[in-house]
Amino acid sequence: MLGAAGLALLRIRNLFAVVMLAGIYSLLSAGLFTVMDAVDVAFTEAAVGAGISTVLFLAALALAGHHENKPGHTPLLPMLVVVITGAALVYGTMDMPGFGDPDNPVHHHVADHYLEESPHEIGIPNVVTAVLASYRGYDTMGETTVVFAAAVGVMLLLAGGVRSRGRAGRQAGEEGDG
Amino acid sequence: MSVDLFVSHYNYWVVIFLMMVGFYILISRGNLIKKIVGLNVFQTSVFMLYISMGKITGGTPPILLDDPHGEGEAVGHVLYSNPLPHVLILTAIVVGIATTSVGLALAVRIKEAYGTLEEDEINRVEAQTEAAE
Amino acid sequence: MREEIVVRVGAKVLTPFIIMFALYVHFHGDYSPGGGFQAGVILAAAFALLALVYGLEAVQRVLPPWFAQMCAGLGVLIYAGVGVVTVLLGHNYLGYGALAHDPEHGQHYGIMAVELGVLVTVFGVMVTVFYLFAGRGTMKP
Amino acid sequence: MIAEHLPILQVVLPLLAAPVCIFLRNPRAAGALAVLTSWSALGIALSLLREVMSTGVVSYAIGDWAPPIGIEYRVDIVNAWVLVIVATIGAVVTPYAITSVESEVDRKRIPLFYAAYLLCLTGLLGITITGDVFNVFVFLEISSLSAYALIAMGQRRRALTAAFRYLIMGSVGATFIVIGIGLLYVMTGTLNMADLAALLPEVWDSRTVKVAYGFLGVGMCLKLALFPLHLWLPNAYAFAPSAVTAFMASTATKVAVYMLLRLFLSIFGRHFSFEVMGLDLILLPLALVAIVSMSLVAIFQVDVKRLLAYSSVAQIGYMILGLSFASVTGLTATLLHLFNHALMKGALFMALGCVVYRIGSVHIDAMVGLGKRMPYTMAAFVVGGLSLVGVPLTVGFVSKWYLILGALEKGGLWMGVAAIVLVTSVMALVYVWRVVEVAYLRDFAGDERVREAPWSLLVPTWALVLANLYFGIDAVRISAVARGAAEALMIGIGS
Amino acid sequence: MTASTLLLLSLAVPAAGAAVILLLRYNPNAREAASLVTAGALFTIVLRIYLAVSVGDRPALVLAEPIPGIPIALEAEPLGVLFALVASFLWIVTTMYSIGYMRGHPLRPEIRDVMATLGIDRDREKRQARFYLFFAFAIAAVMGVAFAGNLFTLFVFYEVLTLTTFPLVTHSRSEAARKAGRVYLGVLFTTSVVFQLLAIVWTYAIAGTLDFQDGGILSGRAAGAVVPVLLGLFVFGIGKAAVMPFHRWLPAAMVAPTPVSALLHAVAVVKAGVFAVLKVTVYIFGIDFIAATGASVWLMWVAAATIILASLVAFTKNNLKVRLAYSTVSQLSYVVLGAMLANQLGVVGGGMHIAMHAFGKITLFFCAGVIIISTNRTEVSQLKGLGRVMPITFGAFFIGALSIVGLPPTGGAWSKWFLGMGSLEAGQIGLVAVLMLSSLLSLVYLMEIPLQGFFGRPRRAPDRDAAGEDDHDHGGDFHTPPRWSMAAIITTAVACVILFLYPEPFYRLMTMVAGP
Repeated sequence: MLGAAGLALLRIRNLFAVVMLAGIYSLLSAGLFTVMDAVDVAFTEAAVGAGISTVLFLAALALAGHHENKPGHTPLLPMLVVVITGAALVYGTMDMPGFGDPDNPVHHHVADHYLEESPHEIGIPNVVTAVLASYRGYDTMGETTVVFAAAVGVMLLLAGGVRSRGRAGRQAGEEGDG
Repeated sequence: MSVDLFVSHYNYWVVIFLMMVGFYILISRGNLIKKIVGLNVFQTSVFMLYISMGKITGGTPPILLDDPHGEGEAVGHVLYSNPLPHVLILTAIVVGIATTSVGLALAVRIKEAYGTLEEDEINRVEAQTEAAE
Repeated sequence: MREEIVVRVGAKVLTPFIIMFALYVHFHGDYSPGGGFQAGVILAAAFALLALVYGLEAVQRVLPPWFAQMCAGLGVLIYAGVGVVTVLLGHNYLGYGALAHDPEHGQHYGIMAVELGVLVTVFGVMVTVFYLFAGRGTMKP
Repeated sequence: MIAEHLPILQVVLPLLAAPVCIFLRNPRAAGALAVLTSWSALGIALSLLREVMSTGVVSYAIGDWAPPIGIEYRVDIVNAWVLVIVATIGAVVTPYAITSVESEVDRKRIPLFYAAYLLCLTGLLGITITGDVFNVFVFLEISSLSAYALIAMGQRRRALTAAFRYLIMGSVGATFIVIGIGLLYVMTGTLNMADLAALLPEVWDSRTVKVAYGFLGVGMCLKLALFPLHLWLPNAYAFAPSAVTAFMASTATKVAVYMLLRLFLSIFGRHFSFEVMGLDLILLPLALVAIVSMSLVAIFQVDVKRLLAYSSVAQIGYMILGLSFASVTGLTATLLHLFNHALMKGALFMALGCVVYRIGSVHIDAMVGLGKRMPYTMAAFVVGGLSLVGVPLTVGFVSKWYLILGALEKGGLWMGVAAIVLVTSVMALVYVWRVVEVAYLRDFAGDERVREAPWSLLVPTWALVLANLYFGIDAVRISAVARGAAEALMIGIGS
Repeated sequence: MTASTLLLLSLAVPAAGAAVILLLRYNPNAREAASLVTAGALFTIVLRIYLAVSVGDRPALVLAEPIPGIPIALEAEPLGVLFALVASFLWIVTTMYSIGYMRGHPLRPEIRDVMATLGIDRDREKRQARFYLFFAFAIAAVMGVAFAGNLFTLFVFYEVLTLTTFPLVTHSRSEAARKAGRVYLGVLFTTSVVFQLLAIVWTYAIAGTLDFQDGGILSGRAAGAVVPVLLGLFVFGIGKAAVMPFHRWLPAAMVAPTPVSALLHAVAVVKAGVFAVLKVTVYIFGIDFIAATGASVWLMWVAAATIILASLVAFTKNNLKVRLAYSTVSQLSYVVLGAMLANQLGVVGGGMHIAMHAFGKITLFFCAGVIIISTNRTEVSQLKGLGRVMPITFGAFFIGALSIVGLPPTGGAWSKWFLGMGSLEAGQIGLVAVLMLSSLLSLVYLMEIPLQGFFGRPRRAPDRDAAGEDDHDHGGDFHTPPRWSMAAIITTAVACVILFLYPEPFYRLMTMVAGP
């Protein structure tokens, strides 16, 4: 189903439909996350992917129009790049430990510590929160900063009306400095 | 290719397929908004890859069932999925939406400046400006 | 302004629940999925809903843009500030153990504080971004 | 007490200052805060370098969690060196920005501008200092997002498309890096760099690690604009505001080069990189093609900023070339060129910023006769240009020296590589000299009111110009640091 | 004052002079007085260094260390002292000449036009200041080349010299000057970076040092095909030696004002080139090592070819300065040839030719400059009969030409003699023939000028009556040569003769270099 949504995204040229589909795609993936025990992630993906980003896309579309032109050039090169990248990834997964195998190295080492020690060291049952806010709290601070940076970026770009262009103001203001 | 390998890895491969669909949209489409959609799909699929890594068959979400102040003996008996990929992906999702919002803001500004969101048309306008200089 | 009375009343009724839910998500993040980020998003969504129903200007009277911007910065300051406090208390950066005599309690306080920071920033940012996108349209029809 | 927290302060200080900039709302006050912050960052970076030089690796466990459980800041001579580079440029460009930005950015946006600028600085410092691979990604995004916005602040509308292209390519790069990190994580179960370095040899044989290597490499090369993944760079540099160009050109790609070195040499190790993956054989042709083709393209540019941007891609080729030598001398050249190129490109772009400030354009026809009108600005350009060419007594020569020495040490066909390096420095002379000739050997025909740029722009510019000369004449100390860093990289992270 | 302080001063004095010139840029008299004083001071300093070196002292000094193990170091050794003596003495003379040339002439519209085409813009004092300024810097760089203590230092000052002379070459800023500047910088920079720098780094990679040492640093460390290739890289890489095919910059540089052509492009810059070739052969390779490996044989013939070809080209050139430039190309290869002979006589001959050719060629250029500003004539074919109007100038030209050809009673005879003997000793009879042929050629193309001057029939007689010594206002196209310039010409012409009678100092210095 995800695949179908993805392919539909590729084909459809009405951007409203695309955005809606992308939202659905996010919701579906959120479902998948829940299946894979990542409830926090699912929650967030639903809120962000299906919620916020859809709203943002719609707002942007309202400002920027919603029809996509037919792709002009032959998409051969992108296809090649994608096939190579995908093939490389598949090749890489060959030696990856099987899906869901509890003996994978990924589940040990650091992860063991989180699951076994966090009740004593931090004392909250949601290990994800414990890792998020404490063990890797610094990453989360970075994440907060990223969000903040995005806000600064959007403010820089969209705050105020259309900027005055050219250098009319500068020559006039030149007398003051130097 | 053994059946075993297929069974244990098909999940990854599906994810990779989705990833590549997103990547393809991103690099082949000329519409700037669609590019951003592609980027979103691409990233969401990468998240799935991560979450797949963290999944343990038969495991439960990493929310400890016992009283945290108890002995914690039960931890050994209940199989929890790996929490670390979840944390990483939480961060990544946030980063993704941040990128999306900046990208959309740029797209809006480009639309205002050029009157179009199609890469070809923008390139044409730019070529004209350059020739005029 | 919209005429659909049902929508307006509906939004009015819904908003407190959304806010409640956001707070629940925030404070219950220790025990169930959720936390500052999700709470911030939901909270912002509440205002977005109001804006859609009552119009941007009305909401901006309640929640002025400068306040949202302030929140965006403030959350970062709270988060990073917690780290500075732990440093001043002689621990490493973000070493929540410093916040109470008992390290476990310290962790609780610390997590609470930083989640608050996340909430404030995410709320502020989401509202700001929403205002900017929505406001762009009204100012430049 | 403060001394032991220096690593974290290095990053958190600008991070804290960024929101405060917004609160200030006053352009001058925000600028002053940015200057103060960037200078403190430089002070911290220098003392970190001193500490690392005398006592070895400094590790800082964030949140009191011992690595690999928590996130670790890990400063060794390599990243202390890069920190100093980034902080130096930050400290010089910020005061420059105050005047420059006023003329190029809306007054209302200036506090926001500084916030984004400080966030960018934060991100770059954070990438450099951290010892945790996922943390790299987070800070990479901080710096990238703010960089996209900063570039879009350019006066012409093409700045917007340049920023958008950078955003797309940068995000692809970042996503590739995330995939690479994920694959590494799935094989080892850790994200800590030192831990990874210790665990990876067990799983070297797996295809997964090799693919991870590839993805990290491609992602980083996108970020550092290695040919042919450089497409975002020329326009981004050409259309960004002057101060942003000067800052980004001297820091962003440098940090990406550092990450490449860190990943490939410290984490995977030289053995894996050079003997298993054949990194040197992959990078060598790419670097050479980058150097030659981009120098050639630069010669035909008419916009001087874009000319220098193409030159930057070529110069990045030099850095990668040094890496492809797979020797200490080659790496010394790379690390020295990180610093030297930051100095020269910083000076050059700042000089161009002065020109933009006065005449609003850096089209080569607009710069006719400027040698007389703006003598100090153009003199700065000449010295910076000579440094770019690699004339002795400038820093550019020092890195070129090590590059050629590295090639000759390998003997045989590498003679040809040395020759290419030398020939391309002649090409650099051609594109620099086009500008010099126009500026000095023709008569000014523009607006009579055009005169020398204000001191607030000239002083920072000349600070970098003098640094170009000083370190060109007395490079013993920086060479020693670079060589130490190169040796540390070749040994691996365990040292 | 210790000898090593003197070394530092030899660089600092011209640099300080430049600073003073910059300060006095709006006062022509003070500015030129400063130039003259600086030149005098520099010569005194070099003379004292000479005195120290001639008794076996080798003062040395480290200035800085750009790259670990490779300092910028100064050291006075006999060959360098010889070069420094020549350059610093001729600077005094050239400064005198420049004063006359650049300003000592009554200002007439048509003369101003001529001067403008020559790159002298009398209306803009700053431009003249710039001339003296870069001149002083160039001399400082020349001193750096002369006293370089290692190959790296030599390279550094070599490049500085290129850059400081670029503004002099392009002084007029005309389209021709821009083109010439491109050729100048292009050839000199390309050769020095692509070949010379490669050779230097290669040398360092082989020997681990770049210090100039008696007997060389490469013997025993390099062998096989590397040695001739490396030597070739040096010879071609030192583009200032103008070995063909990298000689194009020298005629191009003739668009510069005549004093620049005289001092820099006939003396200091080109001599810095051949000096560097000599230095490299003697102190990096060692002449015994070269002789033993036979690495230089192919280069001897390259030099020989340059000697002949450049002479032939000189024949075809009608423009006086360009003809002199090709003559210089030819003569420079004499020095290169001397170095490549790699025996005692060859090196002595080459070293002495640096000095002898310098005095001879500067005389010729001085004369050419005076002819140009006095008569507005630049082509050889226009000079018929002028010798009767300007007897001193053409007399001096005659003496200078004799010295270039290598005939007694001028200094040039000595260096040619030693070079010939060196060729014989090296067993290269063919080279002796080349030397003789080239002398013959130069005799013809140089002597044509004074002989036509004295005995030729002018196409249009200049106003002889107006040529009176103290006549300042007269018609026609002839103007009295400035006195300062004439004094300079007489000085160098006399010096050519003195050097025949008393070549002792230069000879002694060279035997210290090459062994008795």
